[in-house]
Amino acid sequence: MTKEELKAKLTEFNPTAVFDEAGEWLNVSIEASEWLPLAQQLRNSAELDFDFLFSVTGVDWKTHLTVVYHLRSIKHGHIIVVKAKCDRAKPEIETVCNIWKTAELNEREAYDLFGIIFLNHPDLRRLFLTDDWEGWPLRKDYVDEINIIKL
Amino acid sequence: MEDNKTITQFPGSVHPAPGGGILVSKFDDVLNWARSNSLWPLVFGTSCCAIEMMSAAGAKYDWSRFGFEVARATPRQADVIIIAGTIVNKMAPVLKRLYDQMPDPKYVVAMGACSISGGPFFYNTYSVVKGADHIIPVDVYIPGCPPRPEALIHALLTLQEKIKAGGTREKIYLEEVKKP
Amino acid sequence: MQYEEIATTEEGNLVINVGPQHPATHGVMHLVITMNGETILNVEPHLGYIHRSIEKMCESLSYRQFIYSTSRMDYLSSHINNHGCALAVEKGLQIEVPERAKVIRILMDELTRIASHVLWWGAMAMDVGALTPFFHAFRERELINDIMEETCGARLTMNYMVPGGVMTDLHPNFVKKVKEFVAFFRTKIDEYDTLVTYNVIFQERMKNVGVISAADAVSFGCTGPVLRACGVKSDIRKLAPYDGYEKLNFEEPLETAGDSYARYLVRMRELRESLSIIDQLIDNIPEGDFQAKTKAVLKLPKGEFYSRVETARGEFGVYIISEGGLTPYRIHFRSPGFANLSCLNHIAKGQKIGDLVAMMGTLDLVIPDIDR
Amino acid sequence: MEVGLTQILFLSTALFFIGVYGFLTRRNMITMLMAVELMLNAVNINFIAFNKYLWGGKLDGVFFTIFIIAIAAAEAAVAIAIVINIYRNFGSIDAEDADSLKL
Amino acid sequence: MISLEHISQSIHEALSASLNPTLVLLIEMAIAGILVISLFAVLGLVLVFMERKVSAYMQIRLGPNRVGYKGFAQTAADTLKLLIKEGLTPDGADKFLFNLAPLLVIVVAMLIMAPIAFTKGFQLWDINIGVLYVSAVSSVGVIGILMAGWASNNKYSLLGAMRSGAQIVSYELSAGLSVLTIVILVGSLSINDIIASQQNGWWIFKGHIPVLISFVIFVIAVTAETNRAPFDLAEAESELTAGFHTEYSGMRFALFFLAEYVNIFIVCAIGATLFFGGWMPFHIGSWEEFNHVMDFIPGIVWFFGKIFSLIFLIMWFRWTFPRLRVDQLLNLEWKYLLPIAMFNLLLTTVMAITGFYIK
Amino acid sequence: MFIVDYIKTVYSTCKSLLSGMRLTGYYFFHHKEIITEQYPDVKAVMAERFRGEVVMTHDEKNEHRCTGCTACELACPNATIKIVTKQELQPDGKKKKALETFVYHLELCTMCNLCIVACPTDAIKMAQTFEHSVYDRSQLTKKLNAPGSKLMEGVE
Amino acid sequence: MGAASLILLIICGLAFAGGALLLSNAITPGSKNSQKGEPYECGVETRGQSWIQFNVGYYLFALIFLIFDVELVFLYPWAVVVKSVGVVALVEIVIFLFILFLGFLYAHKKGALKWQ
Amino acid sequence: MEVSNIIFYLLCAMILGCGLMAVTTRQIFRAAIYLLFCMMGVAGLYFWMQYEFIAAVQIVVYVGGIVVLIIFSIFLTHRVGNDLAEPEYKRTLFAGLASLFAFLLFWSVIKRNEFFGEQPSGELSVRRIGEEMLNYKQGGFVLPFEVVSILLLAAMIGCIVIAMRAQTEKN
Ligand code: SF4
Ligand code: SF4
Ligand code: SF4
Repeated sequence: MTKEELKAKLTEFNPTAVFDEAGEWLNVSIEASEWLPLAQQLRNSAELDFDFLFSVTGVDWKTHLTVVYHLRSIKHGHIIVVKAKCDRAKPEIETVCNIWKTAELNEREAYDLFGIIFLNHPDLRRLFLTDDWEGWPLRKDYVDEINIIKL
Repeated sequence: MEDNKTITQFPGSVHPAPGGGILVSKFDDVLNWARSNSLWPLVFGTSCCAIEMMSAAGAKYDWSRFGFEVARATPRQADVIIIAGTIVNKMAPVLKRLYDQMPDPKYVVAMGACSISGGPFFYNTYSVVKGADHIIPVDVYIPGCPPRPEALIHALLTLQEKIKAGGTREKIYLEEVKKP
Repeated sequence: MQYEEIATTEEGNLVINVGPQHPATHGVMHLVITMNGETILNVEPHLGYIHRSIEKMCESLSYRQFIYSTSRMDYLSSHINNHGCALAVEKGLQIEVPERAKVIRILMDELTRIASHVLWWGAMAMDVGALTPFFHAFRERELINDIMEETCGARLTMNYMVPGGVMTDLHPNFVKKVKEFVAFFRTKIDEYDTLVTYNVIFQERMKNVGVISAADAVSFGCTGPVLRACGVKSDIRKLAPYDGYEKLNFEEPLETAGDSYARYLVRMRELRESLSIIDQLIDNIPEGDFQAKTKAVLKLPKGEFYSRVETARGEFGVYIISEGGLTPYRIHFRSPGFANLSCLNHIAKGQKIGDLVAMMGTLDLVIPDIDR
Repeated sequence: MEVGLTQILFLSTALFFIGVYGFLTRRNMITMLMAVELMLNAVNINFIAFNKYLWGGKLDGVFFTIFIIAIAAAEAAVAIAIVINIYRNFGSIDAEDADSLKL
Repeated sequence: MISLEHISQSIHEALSASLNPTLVLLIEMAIAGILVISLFAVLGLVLVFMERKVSAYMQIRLGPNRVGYKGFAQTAADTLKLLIKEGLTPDGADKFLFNLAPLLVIVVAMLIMAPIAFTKGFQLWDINIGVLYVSAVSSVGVIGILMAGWASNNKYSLLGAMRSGAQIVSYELSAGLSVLTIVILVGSLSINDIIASQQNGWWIFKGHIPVLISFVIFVIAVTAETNRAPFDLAEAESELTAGFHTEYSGMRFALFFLAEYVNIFIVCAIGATLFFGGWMPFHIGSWEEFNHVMDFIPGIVWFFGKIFSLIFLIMWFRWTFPRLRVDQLLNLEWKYLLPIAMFNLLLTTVMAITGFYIK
Repeated sequence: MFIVDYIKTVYSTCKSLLSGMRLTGYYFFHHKEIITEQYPDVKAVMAERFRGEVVMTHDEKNEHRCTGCTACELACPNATIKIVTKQELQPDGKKKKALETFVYHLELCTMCNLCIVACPTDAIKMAQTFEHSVYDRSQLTKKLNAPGSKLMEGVE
Repeated sequence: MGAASLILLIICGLAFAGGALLLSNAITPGSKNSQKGEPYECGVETRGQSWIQFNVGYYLFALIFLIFDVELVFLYPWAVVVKSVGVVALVEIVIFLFILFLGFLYAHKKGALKWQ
Repeated sequence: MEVSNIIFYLLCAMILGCGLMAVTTRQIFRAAIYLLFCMMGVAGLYFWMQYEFIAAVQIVVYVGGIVVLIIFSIFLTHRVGNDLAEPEYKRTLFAGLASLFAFLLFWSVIKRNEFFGEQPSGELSVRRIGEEMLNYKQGGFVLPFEVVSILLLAAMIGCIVIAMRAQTEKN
């Protein structure tokens, strides 16, 4: 499917989505609450069939956090980038573990580094850092005088 | 202009290297000969440097010529930890425990920039220990990223010289790691 | 804490730690294994023992500087990682890389792939108890290292690919040495087969161990040989060719069994494919610049750039978000090992503890690549 | 004192009653089994001693010993299988616990 | 020609000429004791060094070559190092059993030495149940391993001990059965009788296919019994770190290590005795000239030559093959080796009764 | 047939195992295949581009080419290099920035070559040494400009 | 030297191993710290108890082994006399082994010899 | 006193001492080890009596078989460091007195009937055992020999049935 078709299809699913076609792939921006239904449709719709979630990225935009999902369909080969926007004070988003199993570890990573809480995640714990670590190190306002030696 | 002295110093705290200064007798010479020629390393490679450590074990560099090849999986039977790779905060207690669990006499070789000082990950990182000697006393440092296998062998030879000259190490107690 | 509950509540199950310091994990991964007898009930990977916060660090490094840190992630595919980063930056800056540089890059990538697979072969054989292949593998690896050292100046962490091309030109001996190596290695692959592939014990240990279905593998986000062993085409070099892979004639090895032996066979065949790629290129490296003209200070425009390359372990992605400054705003690495690891629990359940090493061996995990 | 049959009989009797003592005091089934093995050994010693000192020309005592050993092995195997079974079912191999439970 | 036999004879005569019999016995025992202990020590050093060199050459590298002349002092340095290394006892361990285990293993290895005939008349005890004695005593060794695993209070140790336990006892059966084939052919359990029966040729040549089969089974079984690769599950490094001796350090570990190598030596000695005629030189039937030439090489050289060839074979296995998984290992024994060995036993019986072998 | 299959399996098993043993046996008896280098006895030959450490070239008059422009310091991803400059009085009376100390932390350096590429005057280069092992890590912080060395004539 | 050699060998073994242990205990350095005595678990703290309840697998093998071990004991005296006794020995052992083999087959069928 | 007598008394001490320890120690694994040494002592006694074959059988079956099996079952049912329960005082006293009394009784009976046989017979050859064992005529032992195989078969089947049931029930 081309970008246009994808866009048309997605507007069907979620009329409020904002698209950005500048890059290589179609970018879709949505609110966090809209993510789970959209994800299900992306995975289950036979035409789209996005079965391969290859990257989950948390981004701290200072005003809000986003989670960027890169999806590909093995069968059709098309790629889509979904950006779900979360509130910074209370970053919560539904997990997609059941849809893409790889999300489990990836979401834990995002939780670990950004503090984004994935609702209904089976095992949301620190992944890389020790369990008693304080703060979310990849957020822009993270300070740690002891460990981070500034250049 | 800043004081020249402080600039040439390393930007972090450095522990004095222990060892040396013990009177050795003929008998000790023999024991030290045995110790120095039978350094069994603990399998402890954490990252990239471990590959060069494996190269040193490999056919071309072959550290078995010096009797170092008996790499032990358990610290109980090892004599020397070759810290090959970055030590991060989460790993630090593990390293400390492994070191503690080794029977005396024991030695430590810090291989690569990471284990000397945090190396490539010294600045702007939140999880890297800035030098393995913050955790356990280190006998020999090898700079490089990663050091060549020959450099590792050279370091082990350097360690041998230290053992031959120094006898058993004096115990030093180090501050606990900052983050557990 | 899940594991502690298991350890204390359910009688008869043994909780065992493999790692962080353990010869089989090839690095510092910590697996908490719950077993009943020798049968694995659950494997829980604990990561982060080598989490070096590279993504955070890269936010304060310039676009030329951050590349070096990626050599330290998947140090066995350092060229390919650097390649991916360079591609992302080039995408942002719209630099056209000279032909010569492209060919050099591909050659280096393939040599790296061979070196990586060879090391994997030796280490995996060592895991299943054959110690000699490890040393034989290092013989070939040292040859590649020599070639690398001559041209790139380092043996492992190359930092050779820079935005716009490669750092230095090829060494005059390069072509000759690579040809020698290819001829030598062809004979040695056969020895590899004799020593390991055809060995009955080895086959018995590998077959039907760690089976994963294609659908599961996709869902777990596996890439590279792990996915190809299930019969799914996933080679980025074919799907989204970069730097001239589209002009080359090579095959993507596929197996269908999805078990450890299939993963093993895929890698062995990839070795041969890499050799054939090198064969195609080594005689006609185009003349010209090895580096495009770039500014001394690189500044990416505002935007997002994602590049994908195929490392020895699978799909490596570099995701740069730029705000137009000297340094990336956010950088994310999609590491193949991270996804491949996530299927470990799935495939290990119900298998024997002795099989765990075979599974881990054929997943070919590089832990710093997972932890970043 | 010249060692003869008497001394050996003393030994075997003592060993037998050590076994009896163990069997009576122990409540753990495995240790009880061990006590039984001690008793069987005492018997074996007797057979061999009698064979050697009283019946030198014949081999009956020897054969009895061999068969006792074989039977002891079979007994031990079955006994331990039962012990394991009890343990699996009740999580305990205490003889008194097992008494109260229906097998 | 001076042989060891003559030396021991003349020592005996010289001693008994001047001293009373008890004293002679005591002195001889002292000499024998010293010999045995030094044999132990030397074996440990030589075999470990041999293993390292063999592995090195198979792995296209040089191996130890810098300590002492061409590296010969390497294992001596290792031993000395282990001697002066702190011997740890873990806190949770049962200290008594923890220390007893290596002792037991060593004593058992020592005890097996008794009936081995090194050369003619050079044997500690020509016990009439020779080979049965060997298999009986060697079956005690497994208890040392189980003890070590239990006493260490460590999961890896316990698992490793369990594994070796199951493995060693299983393979004892097929080793025993393959020994029996020779016993059938010889009609005696005594080591000396077995050697004497090979006066005119070794059993491996005389015994046709059944003996060949039982030799193969024997080699496989003893490799497994001594916990050597490809059957080294007990200490499968990649699974269980170091198996039952995970917690052992210093001299206690060295003793386990030594016992392992001595055990290899012993089983190879038994193998050489059974199948290759012990110290008996290579004889072909009644070809006198040839046999005379062969007799010029002293028996002890023959014996050690055979033993070391077998040891080399076992080492060769180790450095070539991957390790079996535990279920495969037990399958191999119970599904293949044991039935085949039983069948082979019957075959040998038929052969022995019909006399269809070279006498 | 069962028996035939059984024998076939046994045969192929033995064959595969024996061929493996033949290979290792071959290596055991062919010592010419050994590739071990005897490092401390036979000095290793380094490739000319091998990156062992950063050094500053000095000519025989003890002059170096570093102008103290700090390009390398900026290029280094790792702050391994610290350039300390001073103001030097030129013959024509003008003050000019010049290098005082070139501090190089070998224990931090990742041998990435970026500083060498960045240097406009080729004042520094990579040396092929590798035997840097020391007992104390403070010995690894080095001053690269030789004591008393001056800037080479004509280097801007 | 006869049976006395057994005592000799036991003494040798004890002297050798015990001596080495005592010597090494006497001359080795030692230090104590809180971690040293802990069981080694790849560098992390021990979880759960060092106790395996291995499944009946291992143990079944030990059981069957014991039975066969006894059988082996009977085979030794038999093997010694096979040649002199002749066909009778063959017949008797065939019966003996056949009965045992039945058990073996039973074990096979029940899957007792299959690794769990 | 002759050396051989000393050895006998040493063996006696070993057998009785280890036997006593085996039934009184509170660490079950140690009990098994004491049992092992006790069995070894008995084997030593057989060696001392020059019945080498029996000694070897004793070692093979008891030490290499039964004790190993017991150790396996200890592994299966016990934990390191778990002591056995202290037997009740009354029970110990009763058992101790009872066995001591019975022992004295038996001993007095034995003492009364001093057994004195012919001179100890010499060695016991395996060949003789084998011949007797295969002897199907009067006084031979072929029937017990064959019966043993049936016994073993029964034991094996019994073990398998019981043990497998344990396994399947658990799962
Ligand atoms: S020093 Fe360099 S090569 Fe070594 S571990 Fe650190 S980053 Fe990797
Ligand atoms: S090589 Fe790299 S790390 Fe080292 S000083 Fe130069 S720029 Fe810095
Ligand atoms: S070395 Fe080169 S780049 Fe660095 S300060 Fe000197 S002249 Fe400038």
